[in-house]
Amino acid sequence: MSASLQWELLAPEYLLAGWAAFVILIELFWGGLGKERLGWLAALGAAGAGGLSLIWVDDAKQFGELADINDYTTLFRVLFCGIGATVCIISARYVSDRLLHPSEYYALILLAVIGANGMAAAHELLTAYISLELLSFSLYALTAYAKFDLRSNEAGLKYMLLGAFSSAIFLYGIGLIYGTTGSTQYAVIGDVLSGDTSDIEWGVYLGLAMMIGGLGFKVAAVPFHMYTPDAYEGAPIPITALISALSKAAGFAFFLKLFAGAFLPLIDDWRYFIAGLAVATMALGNLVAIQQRNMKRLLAYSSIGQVGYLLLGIAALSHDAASALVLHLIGYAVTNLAAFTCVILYYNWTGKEEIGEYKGLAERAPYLALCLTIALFSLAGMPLFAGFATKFILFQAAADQDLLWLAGVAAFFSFVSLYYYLIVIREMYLGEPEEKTRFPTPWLEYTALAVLIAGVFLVGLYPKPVLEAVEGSTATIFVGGELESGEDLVGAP
Amino acid sequence: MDLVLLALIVIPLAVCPLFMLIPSQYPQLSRYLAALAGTALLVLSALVFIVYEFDGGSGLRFELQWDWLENIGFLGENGITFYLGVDGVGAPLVLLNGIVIFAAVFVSWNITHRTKDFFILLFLLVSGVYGVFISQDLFFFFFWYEVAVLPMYLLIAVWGASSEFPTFSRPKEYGAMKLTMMLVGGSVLIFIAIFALFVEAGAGTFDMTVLREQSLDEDFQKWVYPLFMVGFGVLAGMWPLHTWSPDGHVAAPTGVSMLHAGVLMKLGAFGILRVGMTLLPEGAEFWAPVLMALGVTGAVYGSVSALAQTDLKYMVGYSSVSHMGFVLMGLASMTQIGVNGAVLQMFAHGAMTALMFTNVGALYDQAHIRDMTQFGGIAKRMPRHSAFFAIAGLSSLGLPGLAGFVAEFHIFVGVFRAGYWWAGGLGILSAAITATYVLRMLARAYFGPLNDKWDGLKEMRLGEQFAGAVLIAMILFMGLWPAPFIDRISETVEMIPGITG
Amino acid sequence: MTYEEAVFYVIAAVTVAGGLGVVTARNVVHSALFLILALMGVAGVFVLLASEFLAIVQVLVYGGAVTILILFAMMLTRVRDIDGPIDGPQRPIAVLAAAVFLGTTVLAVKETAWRGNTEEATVVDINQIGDALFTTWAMPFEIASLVLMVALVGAIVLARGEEGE
Amino acid sequence: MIPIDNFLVLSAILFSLGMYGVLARRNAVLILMSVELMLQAVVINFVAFAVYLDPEAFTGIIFAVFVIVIAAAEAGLALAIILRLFRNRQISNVDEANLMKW
Amino acid sequence: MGMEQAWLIPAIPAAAFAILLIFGPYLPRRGDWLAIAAIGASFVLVFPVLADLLDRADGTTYVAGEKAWEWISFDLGSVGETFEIEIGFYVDPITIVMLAVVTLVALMVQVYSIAYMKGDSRYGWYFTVMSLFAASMLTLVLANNLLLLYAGWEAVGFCSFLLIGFWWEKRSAAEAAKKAFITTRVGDVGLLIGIIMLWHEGPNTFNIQEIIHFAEGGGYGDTYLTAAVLFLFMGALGKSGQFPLHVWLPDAMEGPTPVSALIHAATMVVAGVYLVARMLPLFEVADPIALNVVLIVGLITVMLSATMGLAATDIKRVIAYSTLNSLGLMFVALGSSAVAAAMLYLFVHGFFKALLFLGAGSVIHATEEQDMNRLGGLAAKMPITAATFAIGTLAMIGLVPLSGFWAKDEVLVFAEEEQHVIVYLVLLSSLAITGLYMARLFVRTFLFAPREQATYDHAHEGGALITVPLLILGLLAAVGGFVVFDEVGEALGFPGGFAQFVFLHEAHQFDFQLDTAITSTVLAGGGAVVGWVLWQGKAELAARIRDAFSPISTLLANRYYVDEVYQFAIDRVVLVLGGIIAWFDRVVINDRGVNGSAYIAYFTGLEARLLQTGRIPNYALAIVVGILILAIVMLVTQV
Repeated sequence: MSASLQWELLAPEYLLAGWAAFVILIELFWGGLGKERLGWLAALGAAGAGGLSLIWVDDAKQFGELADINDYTTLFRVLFCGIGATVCIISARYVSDRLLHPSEYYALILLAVIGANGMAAAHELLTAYISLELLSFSLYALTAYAKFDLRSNEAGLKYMLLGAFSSAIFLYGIGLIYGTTGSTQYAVIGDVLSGDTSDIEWGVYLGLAMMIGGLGFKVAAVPFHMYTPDAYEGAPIPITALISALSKAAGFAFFLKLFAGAFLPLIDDWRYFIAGLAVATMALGNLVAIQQRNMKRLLAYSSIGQVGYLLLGIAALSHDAASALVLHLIGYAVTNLAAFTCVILYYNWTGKEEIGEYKGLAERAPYLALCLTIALFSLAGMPLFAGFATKFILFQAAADQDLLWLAGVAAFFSFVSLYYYLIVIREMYLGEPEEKTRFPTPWLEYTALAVLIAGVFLVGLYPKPVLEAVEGSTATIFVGGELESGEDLVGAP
Repeated sequence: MDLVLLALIVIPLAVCPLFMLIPSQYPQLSRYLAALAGTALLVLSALVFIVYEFDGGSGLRFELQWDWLENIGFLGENGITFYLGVDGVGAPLVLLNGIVIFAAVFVSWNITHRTKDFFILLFLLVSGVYGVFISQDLFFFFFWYEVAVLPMYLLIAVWGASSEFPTFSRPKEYGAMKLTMMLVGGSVLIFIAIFALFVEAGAGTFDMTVLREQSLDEDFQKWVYPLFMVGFGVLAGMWPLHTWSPDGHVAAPTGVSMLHAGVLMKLGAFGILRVGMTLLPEGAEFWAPVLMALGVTGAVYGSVSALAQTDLKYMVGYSSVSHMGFVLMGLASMTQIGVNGAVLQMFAHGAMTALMFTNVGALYDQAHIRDMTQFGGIAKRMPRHSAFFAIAGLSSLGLPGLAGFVAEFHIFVGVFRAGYWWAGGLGILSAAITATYVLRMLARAYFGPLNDKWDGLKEMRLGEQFAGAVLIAMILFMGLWPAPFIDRISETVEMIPGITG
Repeated sequence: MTYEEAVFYVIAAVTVAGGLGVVTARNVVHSALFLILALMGVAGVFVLLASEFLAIVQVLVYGGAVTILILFAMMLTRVRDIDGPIDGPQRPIAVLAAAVFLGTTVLAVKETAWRGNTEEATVVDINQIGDALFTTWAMPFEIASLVLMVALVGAIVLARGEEGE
Repeated sequence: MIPIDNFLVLSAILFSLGMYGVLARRNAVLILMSVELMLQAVVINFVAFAVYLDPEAFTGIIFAVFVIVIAAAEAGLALAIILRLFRNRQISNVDEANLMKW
Repeated sequence: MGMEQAWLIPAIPAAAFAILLIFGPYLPRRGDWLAIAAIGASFVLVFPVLADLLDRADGTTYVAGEKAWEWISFDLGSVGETFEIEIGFYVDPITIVMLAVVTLVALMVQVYSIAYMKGDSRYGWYFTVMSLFAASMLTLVLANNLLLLYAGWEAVGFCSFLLIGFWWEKRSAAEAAKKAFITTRVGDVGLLIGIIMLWHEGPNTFNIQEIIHFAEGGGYGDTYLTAAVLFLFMGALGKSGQFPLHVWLPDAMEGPTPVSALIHAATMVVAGVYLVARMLPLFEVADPIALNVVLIVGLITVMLSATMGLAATDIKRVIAYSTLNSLGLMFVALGSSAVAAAMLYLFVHGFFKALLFLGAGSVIHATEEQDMNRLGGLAAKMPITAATFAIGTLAMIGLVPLSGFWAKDEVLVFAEEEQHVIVYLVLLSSLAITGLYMARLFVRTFLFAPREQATYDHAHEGGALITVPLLILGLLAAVGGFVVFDEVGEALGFPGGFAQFVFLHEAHQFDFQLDTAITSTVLAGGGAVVGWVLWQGKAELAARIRDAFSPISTLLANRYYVDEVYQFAIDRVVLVLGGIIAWFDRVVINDRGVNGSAYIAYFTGLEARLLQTGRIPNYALAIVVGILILAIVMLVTQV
């Protein structure tokens, strides 16, 4: 049963882990290295890991019976490493100004990336679960990282306790599935479930419900989202960015792979529950966002809304939907990072994060205001930017699976979302700044921002390459392995 | 020549970064650049209009089709293509857009606050409008449709003007927000309709030339067409979803009002024609009476409300509602004559309403009020301005020899031909009401003894005069010699399924 | 009823009693002690499940580390002096929710026809467990070590006092 | 011989108790303890399934081991955060920690 | 140069207009000479066209000439028809009559205007618009299809708007211009509907002759046709100031007097008559109701205007009422399908009414005063004016042998022969009243002692530019009527005489009946004499009568309160309605509908965010509840 393990397949993770240790040690032994440079160093490591994982492009290997190293993994490895690197870069200034123990901070980010990679790679519940905990733990610690910021502590506490609680529930669900199907391998579970399940359906459904709950918590779907706004608001802003990008992306990578690999046979039983969650999530996220006065909190709710759209992809689970979901996920991650970069830069200068305090930004830092505007418009699904194309494809995919009504609801709420984004834009362009002084130009951050915005435009104007990559990767995750695009799926309507 | 359409989209997009490069302390530079781009666009648009001639089939010319996304998932062979092409309906509207942006640049010459940002957004808007008129792919049609809405909020909210009235007030943010939200809200319906259409057609492509070949189930058409009708109708100022239009126009700066009432509102009607009626002829047939009723309501309602306005800009805004009502009537007649009239009316209204906004803006810049009851006899101080305004007004009340008459006459004939007596009669009546408010306005504000308060008024700026002259030239051209327009339009309209003779 | 069952019921009773105590005791320290009781009970259950190894781990890790940790935490946060009721206003709803959950779960457990030998527990050789842990399950094992590291680092960074505290 | 259901029901009871604790208790430490209780229930589940239904692969036992480890680590990290909060605000009651809401 | 080149007649003034509009300010004398030259050329061109027409006459019927250019044309694919609109010109005798009147009077008036408008700040503009007017009026006359006719129709209306409001600094002028345009516009609604109706059921063309042919072939349904022609008649009502749309014409006197002479007496206002005359075959084919409506409207107008003329004191207004009076008479003629009579009256009316206006203009020019209560005795100072004015007056009253007599006589004959006796009597009575107020006008203005010495002293005869047109028109007004005699007609070269010429259909002789003639003459003359008696000297007699019948006189002085009624309708109904709709639009549709739906979302959010209590136990509860719902629903539905 124990296959010979090819450890080299996990090279990127080892690199990250080693790099994390390296970052900690180098601060110990070479204090002369500035705090900011640490961040860039860590970013370097993450980027390196991302590059390293490109070795396995168009490859389909397995690590034991635990993890796949295939295009799906590679895609997400690159994405996660990219997110990690970006966050490290945009953290640098913030950390050096406002946080203690920078090296551990970066180390934790890198470890979080490992966890995320694991979640995407695993095709087995135990590994996936452990990776998930690794990611979560790092995030718990990082959320509470601003030790003397009361909101940070509180956010940490909420995130931590509720995380533990939900992971307990998740585990119980796993237990039931394991008990009923006798395995934690996605494929095996899939086979069992595609057979006759009438004798075990009680256990299966209960387990399914609890797993949906646990995953819902991870990706912040209503009603498991409650911690999100507080965690976002309390955490140090770069960490907010990390949560919104990394943990959501990882959560969906896991969610998608699990449901495509294991639960697809039962799709007709759970699709409408996911659809219900999606509706609730979109509605609550977008409607409550209208009321927000704090930028981070606004982005928190908006990201909840985005989760609603992403759940469309799960509800309409098919090869197309999966690709559309991942595409939107990528677009969302890039856009959201761009938005947060702007928020961080503004916070670095002014220490302000209320929407009302953004007034006159366009006067003081036109470039920043422009980028934030672009990011927000993209989140609202406006054309020229990523949001439009990805949403269009995602919704169309849902409509293709007889979920036109759901696509309609989603379209409606993405229209509602435009309102609160416009509120922010109004503040930036109409408000009169207190003082006229221009802001300095932090070249490194601005370059990062430029790259992200470029990404937003690329996905918005020519998503073909990205989408093709995604197509290839998502083909591998379905029951019965490789799939031609559009081909009919087990149990799919 | 094949790339001319591409240029129409690319030029306005390309100048945006150029504007960014211009240091903001040289606004004059950006003005010149804007003028340059505007002229280029005008020339190209005119070129398109002149060279265009119908050559059978769906009448598309200057076609250009590039792969964008295909053979992926639900997208089959050329699923989404960047497909440009102009037909006889698009050509006049392209010309119109060229003229209006050209005029708008000169009218906006006196924008001093964040000049370059203004022009960036303005040209973004223009590229969107062009895109809609020349896109033959449903995805990109909608893409550009949204692009055209994108910059509106900032354009109005930053450079607009709030207005106070005794009983109520309309801050510019309100106008801007309402406009943006209503337009995007309308596009939600379009969104849904497109999804449904794509799935139903099952051709795996958004290419409209292919989609129009699919014979879709009639019941399906019946429930999807209203989505297009209402969704585009919002932008076309269809009653009762028109309220964004007066407030939006009032709040917007002159140049934007021109583009917005002049061209943007046409996108809605164009969408109903190009997407709704072309792809879903049976649905259109089924809902034509409703559209007709809404159109007539809008026409009468708009003109009567305009009658009650004392604020010049509101009057013009409501007149737009009324004239777009005519357009919808023409479309709803589903007869070739009526639809021709509708397209003609789009052009005519575009030119004359742009002219009206030019005038109102010129007056407001000096007087800082728009309440016609407070003026009087200013024709003495601003003769040219008054003459321009009078011409615009006369065109809108349908004086033969001016563009408005040709269009409205076709619409009425078409409506009668389709057998909507009541609609035709009410339409002609509302044209008479138009005469009432136009002349009332002229008599109140421009004629009569000069009110000393306005002794200091000066003739409007040369830029504005130039813009006005161009627009008037167009109004006269179409009013006296409509054949070039009609030749282009009618053959294309003839090809549209569901259009009777 | 066989004597194993008798033993089971005794142990189960102890465990449940412990658990009940944990969530109902009016005094925090008492509930901590109840927790120890429950943990011991669970260890007993493991024995009944023929996995003594786990029982040992349980006693060491939990009975040792965790409970001590918790008691320390209580000491440090002086929870004794915390005034106000120990239960939140949500208690009745909590009862209801827990009850409903219990009902559902038990029903599910009863309704499900578990595939396999549901009568006889099979002894798993501890050596196999060791092998599996380091071969088949190597990846989770390594990641778990990282988890521990994260917890360690995080705990230190957060808990350690800084200058001026 | 003891039928598996007994263990499953036991774990269900423990889990529900823990759930009740999380919902009802105010003190962070107590909530943490309740979570531990739930994890215990989970572990019982896993082990029971393993030894009854899946003795060859006994994934459940491995799972149980890891769960215990994770639980311990969790306790550590959580307590650190609780301490930090207490140091800064002299509170360990979770419902007093609501600076951020709405 | 024949009928095919008739399009030059309007084209020349049009060109003049274009030139004046652009280069006017830079031309010597602001280009008045150009305008006059243009209209003169048109006048001259009428004769070759006429000659051509006569040449082509075979025996007693005339071959009409036509010439057309395609303006709009496209195929209606599915039905295989072609939708076509032409710019086409059509010449037949009626056209010629109109052309003659229009060009001649226009020429006279413009010459006259040189003096009258001298020194006006918008001198050049005046001639510009005049040229435009001439062009549009001639287009209207020559149009071969209803659409071109409509175009000219609207254009002349627009010109009259510009010219009535020529002195727009005067509030009253601006208002009058607005009133004129809008009132006529109301009629035009009907006209356009009528045109479209005729096209819709018709031979898919706007060509007048084809439509007539089609109708005579019984192409239209009876009621349909009746409705259509009545709509057409609405247009005529507006333009020709027939009741109830007559209110604008008296106010139109705000314009310069020559304008009143040309537009509001000789040409534009008779366009309605011309239209009905052109379309008369349709009226005849249609249900008799149509013609009766025309007749009755005409009668009402005759009586109203005649009586109102008694009360007016502004000389121009009096003449305006007399114009209404005459127009009414023409419609009566048409109502009894007497085209020839109507056209004859139109022909001569053009001359003597223009004459009257120009005379009045000369008075005003001389005295800057147009209230007859301040004038008087001017005959001594301005003999030529007085003499010509007298001719005009008598022609209007209709005394032998002046032109008015013959024309009016024809109408009477028809009324007697073909219509109910009441019509005849009404007409006769109106003649008496006409005599009264025309006499009053002349007496009060030119005879007896002046009422205001100052104005009197200031008065003087105008220069040749003024007197010559007066004399020419006076001559025509005097002799113009003789064309009724076929001999004269033939002498002038109209085979079969004037009636034959105008009346293309079955040969119809003017018949002269002595009794009618005598009755009418007696009545009219009597009226005039009575008028003389009443208003001679200080006119105490008249005053006494006025006081005796004060209610009637006030009623007349207030023009039967028609304007008040309209004013009320506009202020209290239309504007109020507009206000209501505007309010509805703002408050209901916008604030309730649009903002309301926005607020729904807003408040939902406001409430929903309260779920976010910030307390961990609540959050945990949410999770549990979520899972329980999921689990239970799943189990219930799926198991």
